[in-house]
Amino acid sequence: MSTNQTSHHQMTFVQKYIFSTDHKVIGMQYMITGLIMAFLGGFLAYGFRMQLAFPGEAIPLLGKMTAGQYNEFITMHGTIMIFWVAMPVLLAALGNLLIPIMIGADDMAFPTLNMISYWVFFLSTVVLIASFFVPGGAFAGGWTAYPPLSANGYTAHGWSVGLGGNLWIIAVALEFVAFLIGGINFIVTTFNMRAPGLTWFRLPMMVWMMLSAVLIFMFAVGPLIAGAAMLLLDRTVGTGFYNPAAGGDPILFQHMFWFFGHPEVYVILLPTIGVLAEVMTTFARKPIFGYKMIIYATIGAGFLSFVVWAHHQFIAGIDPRMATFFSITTIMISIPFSLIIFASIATLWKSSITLSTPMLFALGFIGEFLIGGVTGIYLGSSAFDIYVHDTYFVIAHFHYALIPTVFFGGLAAIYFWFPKFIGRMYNETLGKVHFWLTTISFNLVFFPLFFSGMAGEHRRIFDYSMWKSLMTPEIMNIRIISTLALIVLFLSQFIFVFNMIKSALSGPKAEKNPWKSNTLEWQADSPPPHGNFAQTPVVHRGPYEYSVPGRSEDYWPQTSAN
Amino acid sequence: MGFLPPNVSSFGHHIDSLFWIITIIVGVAFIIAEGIFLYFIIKYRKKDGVKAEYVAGNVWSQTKWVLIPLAIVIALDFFVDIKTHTAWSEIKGGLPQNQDLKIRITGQQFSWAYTLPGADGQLDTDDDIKKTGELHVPADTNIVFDLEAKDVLHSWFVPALRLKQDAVPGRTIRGWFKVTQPGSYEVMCAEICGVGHTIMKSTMIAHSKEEFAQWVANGGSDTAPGAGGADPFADMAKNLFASGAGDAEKGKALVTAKACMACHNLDGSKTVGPTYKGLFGSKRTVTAGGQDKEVVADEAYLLRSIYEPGAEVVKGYPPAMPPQKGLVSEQEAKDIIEYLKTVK
Amino acid sequence: MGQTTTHHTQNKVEKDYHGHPNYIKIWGVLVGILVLSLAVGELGHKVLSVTLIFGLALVKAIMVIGNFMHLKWEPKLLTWVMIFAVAALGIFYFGVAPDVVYVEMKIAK
Amino acid sequence: MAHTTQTVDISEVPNGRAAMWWVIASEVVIFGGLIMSYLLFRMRYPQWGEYASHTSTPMGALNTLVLLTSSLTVALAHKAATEKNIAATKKYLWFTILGGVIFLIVKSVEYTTEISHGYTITANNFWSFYYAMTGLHAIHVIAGMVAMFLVMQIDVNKGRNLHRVEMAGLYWHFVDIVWIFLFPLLYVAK
Repeated sequence: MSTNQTSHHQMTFVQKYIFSTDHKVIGMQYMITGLIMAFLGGFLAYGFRMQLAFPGEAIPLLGKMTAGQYNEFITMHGTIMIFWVAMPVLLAALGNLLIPIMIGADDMAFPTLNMISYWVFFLSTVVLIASFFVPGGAFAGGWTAYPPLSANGYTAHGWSVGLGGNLWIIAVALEFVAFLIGGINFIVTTFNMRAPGLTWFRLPMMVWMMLSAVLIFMFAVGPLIAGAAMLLLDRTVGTGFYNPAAGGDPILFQHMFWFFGHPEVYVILLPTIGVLAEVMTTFARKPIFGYKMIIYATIGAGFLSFVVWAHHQFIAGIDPRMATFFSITTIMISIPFSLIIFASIATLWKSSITLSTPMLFALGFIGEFLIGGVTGIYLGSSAFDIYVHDTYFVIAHFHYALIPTVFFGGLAAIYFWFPKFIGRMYNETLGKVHFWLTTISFNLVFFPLFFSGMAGEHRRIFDYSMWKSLMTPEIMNIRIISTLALIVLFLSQFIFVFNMIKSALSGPKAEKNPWKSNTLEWQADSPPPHGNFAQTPVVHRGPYEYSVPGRSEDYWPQTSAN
Repeated sequence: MGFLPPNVSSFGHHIDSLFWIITIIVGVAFIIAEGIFLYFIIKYRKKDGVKAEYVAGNVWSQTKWVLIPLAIVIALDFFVDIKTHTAWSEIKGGLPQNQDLKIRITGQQFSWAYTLPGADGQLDTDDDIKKTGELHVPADTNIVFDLEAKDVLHSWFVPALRLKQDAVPGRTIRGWFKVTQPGSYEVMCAEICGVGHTIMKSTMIAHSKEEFAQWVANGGSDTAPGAGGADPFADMAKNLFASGAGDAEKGKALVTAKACMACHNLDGSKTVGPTYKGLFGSKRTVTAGGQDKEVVADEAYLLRSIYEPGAEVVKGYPPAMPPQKGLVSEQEAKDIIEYLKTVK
Repeated sequence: MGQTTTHHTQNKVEKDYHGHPNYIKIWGVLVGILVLSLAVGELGHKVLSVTLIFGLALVKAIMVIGNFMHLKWEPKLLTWVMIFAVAALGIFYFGVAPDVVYVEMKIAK
Repeated sequence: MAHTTQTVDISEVPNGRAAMWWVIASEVVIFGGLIMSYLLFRMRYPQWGEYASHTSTPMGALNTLVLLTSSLTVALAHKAATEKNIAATKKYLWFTILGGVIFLIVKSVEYTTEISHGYTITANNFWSFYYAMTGLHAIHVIAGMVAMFLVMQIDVNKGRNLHRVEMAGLYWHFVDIVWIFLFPLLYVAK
């Protein structure tokens, strides 16, 4: 382990901010990279939605879009939003910012390794963005990269053709390496560096969820790294792992991808459930409903998420008997998550709610995620999936599951911990304006897509004018409404950026515990110094002792002795 | 929910009824959950002097309020599972006993090719009817298809039949359907298959049984063979270009807008489709009805290759171009041909 | 404000010192198993020899993990982690086998 | 005001070793992905048995012996490290690196003979898997050797951080175990 902390000399700017090994600075670096990539991903969505709403016309800022560009935009939109926004912001940024300070440690178990993990991630971001400007453009085979299309249809040509695709695979592989290193850091820190008295069942829900998310990611990503290596060999060296003519099998990659893909969406969801528990209990002044029940449900869902993956492939040519098995496991895995959502709703019973911005976003998450979860039952049923697979119904479903998780959950976390890590209060009214604009426009973008999906609008089509059944006035109007609402959604994020920057520079100073919350990070100064706590805190009780009968104050910090 | 297209498939009712069952169950559960959720938010807003109650939810008297609704959700889920199983096993589980007609569907980059058994009713005999972009089927008969793909993944999707099945290179996936109503229904490709994924359209035309038998007897065309007389495209070319030249500029834009460039090229290289370079007026060897012949690429030839590409296929190229009837208007075809004249 | 943090694993006497098994003896056993699995390879009966060889390979692996890597003296959790890693691979294998192993190939002309 | 934050080590496994076990767990799943895909195809195509007959079992067996011996020497290095015997630790570490070098030499001899017979990575899918698996394993052998060399130069020479010898040892044992499974898969199952 690096021992430079012991000789605490005055660190230069580069050491303090660029190559810092402080978990808070690394968390901030992940957060900023993730948010910038969110705007890039959002801009790509603006691009292809304009093409869908006004086919063939020149798009402001982008000009006329060709079919190849369209495929490139949708592939990169999917890749960026999942791998370069959801995972860095929810997993790496919140993990790095919160885990050490929430368990009373001064830093991660391996600070230098933590810094390396960010810079490997930064390198992968550079490689991904470079793949846009490479001859032949970025990868255009869908973010799921199914061979043989992702292997250029096995027409042999070397590195030059499809360089964008090769860079895409290298960028995603580098990103997996970064999150594996980061993940190991999180696990060892949570196991070994908890403050005295902080037993497993006194840990805040955030730390539990972060730990299980990282564990699920680690065990699920293995086969896909092997699959990506085989795909890269297919594309460059000319091997035939997925080439049916050479005896390979395209279905193998689909299994490898979704064996990782489905646990991946739970890796993204779990940190948000952690944020939900922290934010809701603080603003409802009430303990989380069924702390242990939620933890056991999460562990159960973690194991179940490994036997669910083929519901993405019901009609992709897998054995119909397997589809029945996976349809049953898919319906079963909705049980632990409905339990978690029911428990969070039950937390509001007999509570005293203050609707500040983080609470609004957390409640917004529950309200919207219910729609995402509920439409999952349609898709989990294999028979109905025959009709709606690869249509806009699927797109609407997974956006209702992912956007509440990443945007509402992520923004709830950012607003909630902003006073702690920046040391200044954000502007409450701007926050509320941002919430209501985001919620309304988000629903306007995606709810209509359920209907166009039901009408049979299939996915990843550049121009629907060839299908009369999909060019009816209602469906055309749906596309236009959805695109205009997307523009409103995209622009309203700038209110958030303005609010964050203005408050960070000139917002009122934030006190140590503005929300009167119990967990450890609220006992440190804001912003917490390097090393977090002057004295290692000693923990006396669980994190959610709110409104304990017989106490004057309605909160009871974990560290206070009486 | 008026967006579901009218169902013309024998097993379509399974999917529609399944849709309604899930909507009712899930809709009620959703409204109750969202209702309670909003009610709690409104009722338990912070009031001065009122403290929240310490409910940790770790005793049965409290957790039953969550576990019992959960048990109900589980029971309803498994009810949906049973209904799903019956529908799935009928549609995908196996093939019907009496398989009246066996066809082959081949997905290839950027069009669907259909092989129907000719009059002898046997596939892979020389009287097979091969059509690109148009599938003619009889109504009220169990049609069993062998679905395969030549190059990349495709997905044969007919919304009206409530049927979708991915075509995977290297496999022959067997499936069946029965059209209950004659008519013309759109077929789509639902799996991204490259630049031309957009134009991979084809149409399924369901005839009544007698009409289909007549169609097969005619060797796969509506009119009896040999009755064609004068070449229909020659007359179309004559009167189209009688009123003067088309607009080459508009033609240039149309060639990208209609995604022709997904397969063809302007620089003479070998792509999925033949090059446009020096096309107009040049000699081309084509195979039509099995024999090769030499043709001059004049306006009639270009019109035929736009509207009926399967009739004369340039030697060495797959019959992969989807017919553009109803997608490219005659005026647009005229502008495109005008532009092609300028590509040297 | 000076901040000295001692990383507790740095200069800590090997608290969990639990002795070292006789490595040479274990190495001898491992080489023995290797020779045995080679000998089994010459056996005529194909299925028996393959299962025996993989069995012996598994025994070798367990011995290396147990003795050389001291998993025997680590907390039970680490053993369960390793078992779950292998179980996840098993789930992957049996989930994919019906699609890859039992499907005959037919290349479309 | 200087003070020490004595973070109590809750679980019995200290940080370094715990992290190395998690690295091994993730590597097991990565190598496992490749091995499982290979197994799937082995089950599907019986003729791969005939392709596999062209791999030379004696070379594979020699490599297994070399890696088992190097596992022994790295375990002895760890034992010497716990007894703070710097000289013995260095001696055994050099033996282990030597074992790695021998392994790579035998591997390259094998590769050249196979390629000369025309069994290149694009010959057929068996050979693609063969080169992918043994190639990835060889890269991990090199990484292990580099790690041991760095541990020796940075720490052992200066007599500090001796527990890092055990980390490098754990990684080396893992690389040996992967070979223990690769050997029967590629060389013996004819």
